Amino acid sequence: MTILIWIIQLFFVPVISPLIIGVIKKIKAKFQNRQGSSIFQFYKDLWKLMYKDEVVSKDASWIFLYAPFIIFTVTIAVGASIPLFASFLNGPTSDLLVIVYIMAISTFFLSLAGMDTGSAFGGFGSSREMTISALAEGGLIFSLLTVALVSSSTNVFIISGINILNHSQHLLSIMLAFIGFFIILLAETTRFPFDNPSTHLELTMIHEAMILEYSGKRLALMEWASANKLIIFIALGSNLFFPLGIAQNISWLALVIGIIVFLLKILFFSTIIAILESSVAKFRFFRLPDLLITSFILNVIAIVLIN
Amino acid sequence: MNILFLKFLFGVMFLTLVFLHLTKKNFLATVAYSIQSLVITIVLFNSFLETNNFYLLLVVFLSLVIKVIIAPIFFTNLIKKHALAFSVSTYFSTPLILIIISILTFIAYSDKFLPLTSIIPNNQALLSIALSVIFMSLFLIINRKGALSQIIGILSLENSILAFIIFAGLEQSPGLQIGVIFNMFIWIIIASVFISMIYKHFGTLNVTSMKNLKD
Amino acid sequence: MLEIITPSVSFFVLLSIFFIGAISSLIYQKNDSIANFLSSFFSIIGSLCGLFFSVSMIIYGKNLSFIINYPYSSFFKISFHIDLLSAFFIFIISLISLFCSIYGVGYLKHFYKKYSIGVFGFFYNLLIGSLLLVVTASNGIFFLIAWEIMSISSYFLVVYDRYDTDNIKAGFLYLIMTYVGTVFIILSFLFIYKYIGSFEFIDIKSGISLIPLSIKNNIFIFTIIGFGTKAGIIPFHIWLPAAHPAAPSHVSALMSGVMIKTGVYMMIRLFVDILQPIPVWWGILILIIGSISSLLGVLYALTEHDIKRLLAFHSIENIGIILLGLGSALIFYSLNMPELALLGLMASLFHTLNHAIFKSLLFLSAGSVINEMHTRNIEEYGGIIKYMPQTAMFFLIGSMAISALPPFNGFFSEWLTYQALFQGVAQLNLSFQGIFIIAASSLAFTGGLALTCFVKAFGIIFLARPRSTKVSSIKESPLSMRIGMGFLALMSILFGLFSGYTSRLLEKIGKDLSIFKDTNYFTSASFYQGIDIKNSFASVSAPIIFVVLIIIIFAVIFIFTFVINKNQKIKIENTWGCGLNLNKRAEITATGFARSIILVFKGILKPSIQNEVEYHDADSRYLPKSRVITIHVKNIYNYYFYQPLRNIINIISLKTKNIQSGNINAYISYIFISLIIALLSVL
Amino acid sequence: MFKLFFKIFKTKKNLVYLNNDEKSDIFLVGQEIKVKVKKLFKGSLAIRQIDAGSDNACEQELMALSNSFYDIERFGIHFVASPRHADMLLITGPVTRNMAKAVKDAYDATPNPKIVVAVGDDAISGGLFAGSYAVSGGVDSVLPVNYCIPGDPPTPKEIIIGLLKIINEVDIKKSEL
Repeated sequence: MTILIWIIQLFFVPVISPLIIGVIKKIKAKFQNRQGSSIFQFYKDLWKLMYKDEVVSKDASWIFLYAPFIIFTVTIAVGASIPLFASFLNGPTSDLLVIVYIMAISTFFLSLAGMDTGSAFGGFGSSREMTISALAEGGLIFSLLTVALVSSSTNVFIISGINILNHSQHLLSIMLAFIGFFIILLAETTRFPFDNPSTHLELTMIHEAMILEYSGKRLALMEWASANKLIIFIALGSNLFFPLGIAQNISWLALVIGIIVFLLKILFFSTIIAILESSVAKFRFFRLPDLLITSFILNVIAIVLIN
Repeated sequence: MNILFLKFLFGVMFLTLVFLHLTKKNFLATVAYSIQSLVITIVLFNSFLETNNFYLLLVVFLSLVIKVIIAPIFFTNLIKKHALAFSVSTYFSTPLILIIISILTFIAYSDKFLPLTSIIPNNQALLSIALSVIFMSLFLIINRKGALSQIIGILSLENSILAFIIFAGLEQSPGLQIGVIFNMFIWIIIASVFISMIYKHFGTLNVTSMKNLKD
Repeated sequence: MLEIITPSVSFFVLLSIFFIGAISSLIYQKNDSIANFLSSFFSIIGSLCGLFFSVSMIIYGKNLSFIINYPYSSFFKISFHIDLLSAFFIFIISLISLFCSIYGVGYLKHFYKKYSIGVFGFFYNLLIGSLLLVVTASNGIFFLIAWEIMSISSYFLVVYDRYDTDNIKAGFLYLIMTYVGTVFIILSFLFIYKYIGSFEFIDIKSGISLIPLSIKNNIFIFTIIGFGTKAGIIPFHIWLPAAHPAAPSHVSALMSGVMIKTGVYMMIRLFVDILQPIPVWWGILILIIGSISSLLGVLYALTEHDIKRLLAFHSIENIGIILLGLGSALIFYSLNMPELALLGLMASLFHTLNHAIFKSLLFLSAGSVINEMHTRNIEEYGGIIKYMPQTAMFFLIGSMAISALPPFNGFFSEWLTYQALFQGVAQLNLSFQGIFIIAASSLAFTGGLALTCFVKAFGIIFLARPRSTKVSSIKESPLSMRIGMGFLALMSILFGLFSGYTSRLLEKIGKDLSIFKDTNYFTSASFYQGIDIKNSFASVSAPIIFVVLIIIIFAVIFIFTFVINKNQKIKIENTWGCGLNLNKRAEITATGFARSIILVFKGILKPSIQNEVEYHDADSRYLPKSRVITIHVKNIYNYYFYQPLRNIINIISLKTKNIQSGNINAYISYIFISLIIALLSVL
Repeated sequence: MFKLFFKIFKTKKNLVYLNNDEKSDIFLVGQEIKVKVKKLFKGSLAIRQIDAGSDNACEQELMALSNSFYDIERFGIHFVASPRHADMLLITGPVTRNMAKAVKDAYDATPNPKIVVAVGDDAISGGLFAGSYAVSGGVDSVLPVNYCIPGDPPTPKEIIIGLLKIINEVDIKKSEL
């Protein structure tokens, strides 16, 4: 029984993430009064890319070739060790810091791969990506720390198990931490105020610039990994800060409810992101650090407010 | 011998030093120095008579031979060889020298130095004279411009220290004797080498011309 | 079998090996290859014995102290006291010197004709010998002598490559700063001696109550300044980025991996062991120093584009992290929470070991790159991974370990430090919580910035296209250098995997200290080699993470290369540059990479950007031929602290200079006056 | 900002009134394209538009393709940022001598099952600028062109219909293999 649940947990993130990208694109299209592509379009893109040949630049080294696999693995590993719909699949890799630093591996290899082909866009993309992720890491660790301190354990499953919302006196600090976390979510998955995912202007890209050089299967892996990363952050955001409806025990009913509630949460988050992307303009690069520092300060205030 | 005679001897030393301060001629300075070292040998001989310690006799004999005889001869032929007869000049004018000498003796005799001079109560006076003689010889070195008279100043300082030590009750200690003999030799050798070298380099023994020692 | 190793005679055998090595390589100075062979042979054997000695000491948990009493003087006794803490440091010293000596065999070959290898061997073995003495001495004076030997021998190693003038300048700066530090250490020992009357560490420890608190605070300030200069904490760090790059690579690896740890060792020995009932503010000060050094260290590293200076600044950053652990331990102990103090101490010791390993790995691999490229400026590197694949692999492992990425050892020591700081934030009241939050935030930001810095370093050096023609002529580093680096990389993976076991040993070392005699463990070992914090606050297990990552990577590679679209063809083309012909100017440079971070932190770094433009013909300034932009970061320490200090000293010394009037009479009058004054004052 | 959203959702879709058949046959053609794209390109066709020295007329039309009226995204076609990600290269404008190498590079940089389409008369045969010293003639003087969409510039509708014909041709050719 638990093996089945483990399999669902393992494959849940990679299967659902393209759906979310499709949903976000659909909502954005609706905002632009367009019908927009179907929500399963991203699946088709990935499928098509799998069957295309690849063009690799002659300056690239083995890092460029194996980075997509490493990054995709990291997202799968993290996806398997965070609470999605059940909070009893406790594993040793589900410690707060382990998750943050494993995600750091994916950023590390992503920016290395960006620099590897020696094109100006890749270099600048990775430089900006590293700047943002360096500043975002402080806020990320501190926002997760707030929740960890409220539920006095840094294990992500235990946090999602304890229903922290009923500790009413911590409500304010959890809210502050969530706002801080949401800013970091937008920063880490390079969504709107930080970087425009659907831009064609190479100079403004951050995330896209690094995967400009990829084609065929490797490009599919990279796109898929960034979609997984979005799901992971949404899962962390929703299940750690609002852990209602998560299956506490191994009963089919609880699991089904858990999955449905999780899908609703994901839908809710993606609508927020889509609304944000249609209403806010992309910030100038040097205004981003102020945004990240405010998120960090919010988290610090949240921690101080706990006791 | 009795204290009175020793006091007379020390008075002679005191006078030789005063004379050294005042003389203009190097030759007279060397003569004064030999008198002084003669006094010291007599004092040493006197303490030998009291303690008849054989080494003391050796010291007396050596100091007699070197300090009283060889050193002055050596200095005089130095003077002759380099015609240094008149080159004795001082920083301060003579009245000022006398004032300073009196201040120094006053300090030596002041009760501030009582604990030092009354190590051995009965020859307290002797020790205070010796102390004043030390200070005056130090001042002599400072005052003189001529290298030769400075050397004489140093040697007289050494004599006065010797006098002070003897009366501070240390004449028996072997360390004193060896020390005395040893520094005599050293000083004589160094002095001679030093002077000839200076002379070769500067052509004159006048200290003020050695300005480029500074840097 | 281990029993026979532990008695004191084996320690002397260990020391004598190094000294024999030193002297023998001096004797055979004439012939370079014999000298090289001798010096590295003895240092390898010596460090091997050191390893056996320290491992047996730690496993058997025996303390060892013996005194050779020197007849004449009362206070100078050659006395050793090796408890588990010094055995741990002997382990680090011998581990790193083993691999550095193996590396050195190959590295010294390119010094053969230029300098005498015998002299190098002499000072190299002397340095390792004196390092062993420093961590085992238990008499103040004997310790200072060993400290001096260490400083001097490392000075001669720094200025070994003497044809390059700024090495001499760096060595000179290093010498001055070490002696300023030693002055403060001597001052603190004198203060102790004044109140306790003996230099023996054991007597000091027993008679500690004699020292009044105000004096103890002075001692603390002096020791912080003294050992801080050697450890390289922020205000006294200016010698470190100058001296380490000047030394030959395996010496700078030894220096930054091990020698700055002697400062940390003495801080632990003094604050945790000897001066024990200490006020709280000591721990707070160390914590603040730790967070400042770690944050500023990594920021300055980002602005560097000389590879060895970059690594030297990272040593400062990691020393900051070690001090974070130590500071939290001191605070916890003075707020009588001994378990948490043990956790903090364990974290700092583990990070000392890890930093020694991956920092020397980084220095060695950087050294072998410099050995081929003959320049330290990373702007001229690029694309070296295609010419030196294994060195690139080792540098990658080193940089992943230093930026604390999970499967490697750096992560687990930083994880422990985080747990110590989180416990501080969780359990202390508001004022201490604030300090711990500052420390934890500086650690978090340091982690992020270190990652950025090493992406820059690795990317600019090894990836993309060569930026200068020299790159095409380089070849892989010789075998002995690769063995040295390979073992260090293996060590960094092993200590990552067996972090559970090593933290057990570190706990045993911690409990050996007198203050932790009765504390129970705060961390316990979970069955698969993991580390669990008490009441399941947190747990991590290295092998599981490693296994999970490996399995998934192979699964993903298998699925995506063999299952889907097996016969996919890969075409090799040149990089897509929107139609521009991409030459080396299109690649990003180290300055370009770090520019955005520098502008974000311009308040602290105060960058000054100049760009020189060279025109085709000077008068019509329309056609620029080339434009060079250099970002220069003002060294605020020199500018605001050391420069004014130097000016004041100059002014004073100029004034006192005219005492030297060159006139003998004047000098004698000075003697005379001082004699009079002395007599008057005495009687 | 909310006033804007409120306005979007309030207005009826067919504000720009066109005779129904205009909009409907775009929709019909679109559906056919969608079916074919699903069949041939597994549901997603990535287009990289290269401006080989065009007078921006064709660019405007291609831009219009992704506005809310024509909206080719709903048929599974989307524009991408780099030739590496693309299946089809839409080349507009007569290939000037400076751009010849750039277009060649873009062609090499595109992964293999790729289609080259010349859009607009300039691209097909150099159009007005044929024979000038700066122009090296149509795209076929540089690359092997598979298809072309005539028109100076072709209206978005003509481009969509052209795309449909191209895909049909590809389908026929593929079924012959």
